[in-house]
Amino acid sequence: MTENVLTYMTFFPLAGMAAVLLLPSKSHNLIRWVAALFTVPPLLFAVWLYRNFDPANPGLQFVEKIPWIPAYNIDYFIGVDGVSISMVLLTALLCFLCIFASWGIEKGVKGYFALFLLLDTGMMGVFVALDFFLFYIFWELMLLPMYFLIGVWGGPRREYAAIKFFLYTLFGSVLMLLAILALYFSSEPHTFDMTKLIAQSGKYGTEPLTIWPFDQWRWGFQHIVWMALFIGFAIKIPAFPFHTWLPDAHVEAPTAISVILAGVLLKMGTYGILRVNFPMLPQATADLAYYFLGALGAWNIIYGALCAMAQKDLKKLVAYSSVSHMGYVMLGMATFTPQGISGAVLQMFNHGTITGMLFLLVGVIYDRAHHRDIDGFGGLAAVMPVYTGVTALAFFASMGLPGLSGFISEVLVLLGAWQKYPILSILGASGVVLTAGYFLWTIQRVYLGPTNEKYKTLPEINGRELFTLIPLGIIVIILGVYPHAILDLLRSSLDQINQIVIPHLS
Amino acid sequence: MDLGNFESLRFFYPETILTGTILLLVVLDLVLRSKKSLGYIAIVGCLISLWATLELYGTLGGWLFHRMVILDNFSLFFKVLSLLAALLVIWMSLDCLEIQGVHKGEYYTLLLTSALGMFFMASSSNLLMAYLSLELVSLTSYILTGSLPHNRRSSEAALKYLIYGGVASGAMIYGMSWVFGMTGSLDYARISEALLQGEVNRLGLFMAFVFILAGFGYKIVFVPFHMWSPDVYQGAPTPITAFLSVASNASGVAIMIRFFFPAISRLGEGGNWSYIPGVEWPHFLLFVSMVTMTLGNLCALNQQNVKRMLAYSGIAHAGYLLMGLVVLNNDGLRAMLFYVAVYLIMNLGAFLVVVIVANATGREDVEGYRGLAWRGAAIPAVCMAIFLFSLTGLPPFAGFVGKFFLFAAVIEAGGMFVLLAVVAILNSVISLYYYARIVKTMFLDFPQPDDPKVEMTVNSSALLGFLSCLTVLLGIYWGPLASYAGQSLRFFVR
Amino acid sequence: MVVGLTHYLVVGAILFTLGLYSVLTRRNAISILMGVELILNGANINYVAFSHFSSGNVEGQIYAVFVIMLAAAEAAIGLAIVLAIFQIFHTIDVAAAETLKE
Amino acid sequence: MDHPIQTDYLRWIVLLPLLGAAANGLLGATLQKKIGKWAISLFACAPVLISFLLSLKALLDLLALKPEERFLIDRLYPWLSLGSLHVDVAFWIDPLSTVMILVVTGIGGLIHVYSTGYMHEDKSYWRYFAFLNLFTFAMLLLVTGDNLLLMFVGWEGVGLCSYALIGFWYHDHVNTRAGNKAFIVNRVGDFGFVLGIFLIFWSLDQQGHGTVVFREIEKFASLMKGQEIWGVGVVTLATLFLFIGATGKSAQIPLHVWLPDAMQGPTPVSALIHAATMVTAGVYMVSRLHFLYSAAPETLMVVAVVGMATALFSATIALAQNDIKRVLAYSTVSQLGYMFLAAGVAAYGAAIFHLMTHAFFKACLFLGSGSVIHAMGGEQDMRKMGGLRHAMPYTFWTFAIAVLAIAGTPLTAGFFSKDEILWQAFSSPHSSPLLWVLGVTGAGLTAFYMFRQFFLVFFGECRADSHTRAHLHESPKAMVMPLVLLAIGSIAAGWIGLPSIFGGSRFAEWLEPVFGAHHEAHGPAALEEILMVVSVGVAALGFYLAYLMYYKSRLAPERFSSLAGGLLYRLFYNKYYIDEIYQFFFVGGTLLLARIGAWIDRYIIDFIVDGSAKTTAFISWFNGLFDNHVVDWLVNKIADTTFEAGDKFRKVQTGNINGYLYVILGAVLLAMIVKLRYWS
Amino acid sequence: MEFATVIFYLIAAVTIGSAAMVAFSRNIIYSAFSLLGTFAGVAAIYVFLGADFVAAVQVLIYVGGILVLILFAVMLTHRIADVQITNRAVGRIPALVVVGVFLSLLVQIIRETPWQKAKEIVYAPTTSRIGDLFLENYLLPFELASLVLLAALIGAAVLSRKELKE
Repeated sequence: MTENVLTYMTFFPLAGMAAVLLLPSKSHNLIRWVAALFTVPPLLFAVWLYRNFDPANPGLQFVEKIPWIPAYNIDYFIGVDGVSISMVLLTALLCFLCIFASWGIEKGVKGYFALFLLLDTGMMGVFVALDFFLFYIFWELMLLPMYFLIGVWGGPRREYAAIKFFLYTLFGSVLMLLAILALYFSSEPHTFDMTKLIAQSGKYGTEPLTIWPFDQWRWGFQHIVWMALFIGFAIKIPAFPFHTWLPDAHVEAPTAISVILAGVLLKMGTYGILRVNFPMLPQATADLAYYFLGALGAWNIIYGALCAMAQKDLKKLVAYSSVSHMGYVMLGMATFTPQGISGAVLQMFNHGTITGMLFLLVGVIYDRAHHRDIDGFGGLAAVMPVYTGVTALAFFASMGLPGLSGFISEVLVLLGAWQKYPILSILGASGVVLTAGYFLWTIQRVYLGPTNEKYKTLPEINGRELFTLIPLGIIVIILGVYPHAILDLLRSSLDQINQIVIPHLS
Repeated sequence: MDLGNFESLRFFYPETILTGTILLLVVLDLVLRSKKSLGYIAIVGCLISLWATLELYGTLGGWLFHRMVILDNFSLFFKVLSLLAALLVIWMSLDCLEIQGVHKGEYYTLLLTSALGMFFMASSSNLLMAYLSLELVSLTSYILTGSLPHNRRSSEAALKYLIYGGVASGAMIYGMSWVFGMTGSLDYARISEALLQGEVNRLGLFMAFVFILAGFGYKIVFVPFHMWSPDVYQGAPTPITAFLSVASNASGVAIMIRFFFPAISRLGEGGNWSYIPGVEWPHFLLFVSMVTMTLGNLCALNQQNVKRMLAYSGIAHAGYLLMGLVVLNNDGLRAMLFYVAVYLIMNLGAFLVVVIVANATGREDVEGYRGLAWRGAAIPAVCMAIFLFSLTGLPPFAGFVGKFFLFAAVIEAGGMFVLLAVVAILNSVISLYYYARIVKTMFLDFPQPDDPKVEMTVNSSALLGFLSCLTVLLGIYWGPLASYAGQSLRFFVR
Repeated sequence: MVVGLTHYLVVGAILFTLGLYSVLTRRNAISILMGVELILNGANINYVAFSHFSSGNVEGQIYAVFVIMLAAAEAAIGLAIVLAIFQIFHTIDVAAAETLKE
Repeated sequence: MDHPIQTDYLRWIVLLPLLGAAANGLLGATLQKKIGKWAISLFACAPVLISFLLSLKALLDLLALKPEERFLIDRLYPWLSLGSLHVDVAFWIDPLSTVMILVVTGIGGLIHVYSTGYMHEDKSYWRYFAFLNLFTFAMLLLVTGDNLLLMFVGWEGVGLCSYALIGFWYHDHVNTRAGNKAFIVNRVGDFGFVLGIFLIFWSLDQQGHGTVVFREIEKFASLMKGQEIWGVGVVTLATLFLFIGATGKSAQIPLHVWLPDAMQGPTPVSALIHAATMVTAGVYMVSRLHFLYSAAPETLMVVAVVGMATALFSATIALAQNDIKRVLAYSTVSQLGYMFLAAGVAAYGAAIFHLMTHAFFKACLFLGSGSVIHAMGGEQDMRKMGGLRHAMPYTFWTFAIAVLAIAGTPLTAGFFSKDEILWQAFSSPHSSPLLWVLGVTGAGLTAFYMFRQFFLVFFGECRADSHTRAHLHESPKAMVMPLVLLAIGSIAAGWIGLPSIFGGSRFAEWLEPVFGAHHEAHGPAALEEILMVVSVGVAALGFYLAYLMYYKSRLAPERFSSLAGGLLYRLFYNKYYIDEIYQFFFVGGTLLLARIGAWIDRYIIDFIVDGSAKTTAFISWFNGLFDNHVVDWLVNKIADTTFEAGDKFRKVQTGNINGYLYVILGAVLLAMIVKLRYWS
Repeated sequence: MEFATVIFYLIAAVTIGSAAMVAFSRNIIYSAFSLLGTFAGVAAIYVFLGADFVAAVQVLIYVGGILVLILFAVMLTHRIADVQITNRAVGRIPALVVVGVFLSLLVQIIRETPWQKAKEIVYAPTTSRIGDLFLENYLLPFELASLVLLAALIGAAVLSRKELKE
């Protein structure tokens, strides 16, 4: 039982999908409950993993390895280290909560929950896969349910959003596929095993290539592969020029899917960079991190914040805030300091919980008012005090108020960044001011001021909605007070990754 | 092994059985009233022939019938493939309303004849045999395309196909005549000997090859020999379109590999082939491949007719296939064979859904798929989505693995070929757009009140289930098929 | 000047190109089919000529025989299709004729 | 020094108000409905008062120790421990923070009590106290945190509570806007603060001693000397960064703009947060890090100049204000300026001393004004008050004492502390006589505007409408009591810090372990006396002017306001137009940037993306065209286009099969050409 | 110039001339009849090349079969009563250019190529040799051809049958 726990955790939702498909499509409630039921064991498994994980051991734990396609050295190879276990925990939790956030879905209930559970498996798989091929399969596996979940159950412009998301990510992932193949063929013997690829990381060529029309390019094989992988991941993050799918997808997606999208999917980009680019291509990472992670991350922070400030749609604002906050992750990863990199991963986790809350909250108000126009509200605090309170918690967490989780990760990132790139750190820190600006402005326009007559009778947030929010709120507070609940998991694994790259820094 | 006529018969059961079935069908067509049973007889014939084909594995490879045909794993692979294609298409035809008016006896007979022609395409070792078998397949295809009675599009398509095919094969035999003239022989083995030893006019030889490529290319449907296919695919009865797009394509690949690899190239160290100096056909095919996939995909983008769209997508897939050819090594060929096999499965599946929808609505345009998932046809819609995503090359479907192998082959070859891979990748993204458009119409749009309900017969649902399961299964566990494709690369050369 | 291989080949080539000219320019299906026959004849002359001058055996001639056979088959089918089209549609309005286009 | 004594009760000083806040915040709405407001009051006041008692105990505990060993610590748990960064959640008490916690819990407790009266009618009574308690917690965290990061938590926490309390009556956008302004301006300061933290940590980390704990920074501070970044000394830069934070929190130029607006909150909040405690955090921080500031003379100069400028600048603004609370607000800014002046001349003890006395009299003033506003039914315009001394005797007398104190009347607390500052400004090695001159000028201005207020409010005829006049009344006991206590403090608090000429300051002595020996012998005692007399004289002049203008009405204020064509008056009255300038440049600029960003996103990036999609679509369309039309067109163009209507083979004849065949031929030709050209 | 050469040129001229008629004629009936000349000319060339059997087959199948078919088709699809039976051709000039380039290329290559030389050039009746080969080495193609013809037969029937009545 315990040695296969990761497999069970990953594929339990798939079983749930089968179960949901077998149910009669008319019995909506039964389907909802069954779906909810099947997300519980993964959560329990994740908690069990969390408790049994040995944080002192930097290596992989709970490893399972079964030959899959031996002719190509493809294995069913899964396991977790500190980074992935935090992501697994986040995924399991958000999936569980999002089932409840999806209770209001009335159209095609069966299909929705079936796809949702499939998505769950895909996400889990990405975070536990250690075989590159398996990783890619899971990576792409998420695309399909996501496409349908946005496209079928989304808002008015859902088709555009869904296809945009799909095309963007597919573009990234096929580039990634090329990079994977390039790595596969450069390894000896050819393998997709990430651990083995990492072990030979020194061998991938770095000498400058002569590629027409560049006679002497500064980039070598490693750099090109790094870039291909990076673009694939950057689209998911989403890093600056590749981010425009995100506002559309977020705005059109149903609430729960926005939560998953922001809470888990965005993390895959940064997770991928950490898991693949860093240890496998250390020289390229050392050479390129400043430009493509550090500077771009800082730019993301400011750019996302500025864009958020200009939004009229509450959900779009939250979406752009994600762009901004993921910038911290990128900036943190580029530092190669224990503080920065831990802060980055912690920020991934925190952003997952905080943005999850934000999207859930936007969903609550959207369900009642049927619009999300920031200027169309006003004085909601008097009508829905509890809701406003929770929102304030989430907003303040998102703007990095000390005592809440977002603060810790942002400070760690900026502290780490200062040690390498003080200017970027200053830029990133200035994002803090901008963030406060747009969130406060939003609070003022939506929740404070004279009550809008139209919404005098809006019902207060209900128990089910609170149920989805409170666990996240508690985590946000706990991690603000005791961040080592997550940081302890990460430390040794991140140290190990760092140690691979640092010798290559010039 | 170089056998005469009578000794060869021992290794000739599959063809014999198939021929027997054909003749039996001709006779029974006159006797039996129930035409449906003819279909089942044809299926049984295919199955027996398939069994006989599988029986041949393990025997020594060699020449049969005085060096007319070759028996080796490669030819067996394509025999199995064409039998499967014929079998599935017959299965698909059983409940197809579109071909209600077609004479079933002749229809099945011609289908099987075509399959027989494909047998020879894969195994011929002689220019004459190549020509004959190609023509056999072509002729039956023309007839099948035009078999819809009282149907303008069908007849028009047949006529275009015939003219195009006639010219292409005319060019091909002209090219073959030059090869004959330069080497004095029709036999592949002797041709290759002569070419490698003798002094040849490279320009002449190159032109001959280009002519020959025209004949092969129009079967595989690559640019610039593709122009017939959208018209023909659209006009032909849907099962025949399916058959043409997979089987005819596959056999084109077979005859091409057979001619360009074991016949006139040399296998060097490490599975790398070398072509005859001065005849740089791989260089051309590299560009042809890029242009083909790009053109096919771009043209497919705006199509309103699903069959026509699938035709253009077929062109694009031909482009992908060529990727495996141009790298000139066994990995590429293996990827090609694998891709042909999975393409057969997923493309047939897609056409099957087209048949099902056409049965219910009589429509082939994208609008006819509107809200398919919400009008009682969730299963065909889901299956269609699976096939289309598989065609796009998304995991965990078989099409992904196929593309994976092709990419792998190209990346491994490195250098110039990486450009090809990048082009292919951009094309994958473009292709997603139009495949997803159908998926979008099926799932994201909602049906109008007057859109008819879609129902399936037992036969169709069984076939649909079979194909979609296979598509998923091969996406997850493809090891056996991959190694089968690898083993099928054992050519008999002298 | 002795009549040699080249002469025959040139005749074949001319027939071939005339056939090509036909298929390129003709609008009438039957004429195009005639053009195809010219192409095939051009190729056939090559085969027989090569059979005579190059290989020294009758292989080329056999090839030519087969080409002739298949040409017949193709012509039969082609003309059948032409007739079918004619039979079915001779009253149909031409404005709706271009069906296979997009 | 390295053996701090673990003292477990310290945590309760900090955490008790948090518990109160949690109780009121989570259960308050229910409690208020089910049990009544007294339960809320109990949960709110009791923790603060207990904290105060515990603080006294801490004071006694410290007194029991030898002066150089006076500190206690309470480590809770490791908070962040990554690489060389080790941060504990730990509270520590040394003489400096003892002063602070006593002020915070003491004055804070009084204000809590006062609030039970002041806010009694409010619907969101529980919310008010939840935030007030939370504020107390955050402020205590700020002063007791043993490291910069923990201090920063409190630092931002007080900002949050300030934001929430300024916008407490959120139905009015004016209030919420003031809250936003406060928060965002503070964030700008915080931005500097964090950078300062980073710089210190980085600089020490370079030397192998990365830390943010105060004691350790002090220990290794010498290592930072000589390090440079961007050509500037690290210490200078770090202290400057931190000082940006201080200007934000303590409303110094140029980040002072939020404080006057913050008066939109309930008056006890103004007293507690915007006068007595939170705004002094900057002073506390500079004093806490005195060892760094002292090592950076450039920064000290900046601090002194900014402090002095603020003191004068806001004093001039206060001259022209008519809102009772705004005058006090600018006066607060001005007094904070004095504190920074003190800190800037390295007289940290004087700064803290003034901080403490100021807390008393300014809290008293604010609460008194609250009492007035309460009585006037919410009216804050002084021009509509007058003659209130009869209706509200307690308020009048306590207010009078506080005004005397702030004006620096001898023997009041304000006199001693301000005098200390002025003396230090004159005599400290970092000072100059110019600072003293300006300081004395400011003192005169202070006396003038305070007495102006005093006379306007309490003397003369009552200028309120009859309805208000009829309802004039003294405030309830809960409000008067604290006033009285604070008034007593406004006098008595000064006596613990008597200047050296009166026998030496016990206050300075108390702080000596922290700041080191104070600068005593820089000037002769006689000089000190002379200076003291001068400053008292200037203050008296201010009093006299106000007396003439507003009590005797012998001197028309207009004569002064019309000086220089009224330009000065308009400048003062409009607060030098700083708000407008900020609005235009910073807010407007940021919004403009934001719009530009969004525009870029929507139109440029999406345009590129959509554009490439469109290009692709176009290419595909073009290709489709090519496939079907170009060939066709070529053929058709060349062809005679007249066809017989009855032509039965139109399709076959006009179909593009010829075109298709052209393509084959063309391809073969192309291949040959390429072959001939490149590979022959 | 030898007599045989003269004859060859004569035959070639007839062949090419009538082929040109096929290609260029404006009347489809003329085209169809000119085809007779081409086929006959080609048959004569076969005789020149000593391929008597092929020549016979050419005459039998092409002249006796295909040509008749074509004529029938022409007749059936055109009303004889029509005064003008057109055989429209389009894009003559570009086609001429393309084909001209093509022809020159072909001739160029034909002249330059070192074709295989047979050891000896024999003039002997080929019918029996071909017959033997059909039953020996070329049995399989022979049988396959029969299948092709069967398919063509069935196909022609399928295509020309009017409609299925079930």
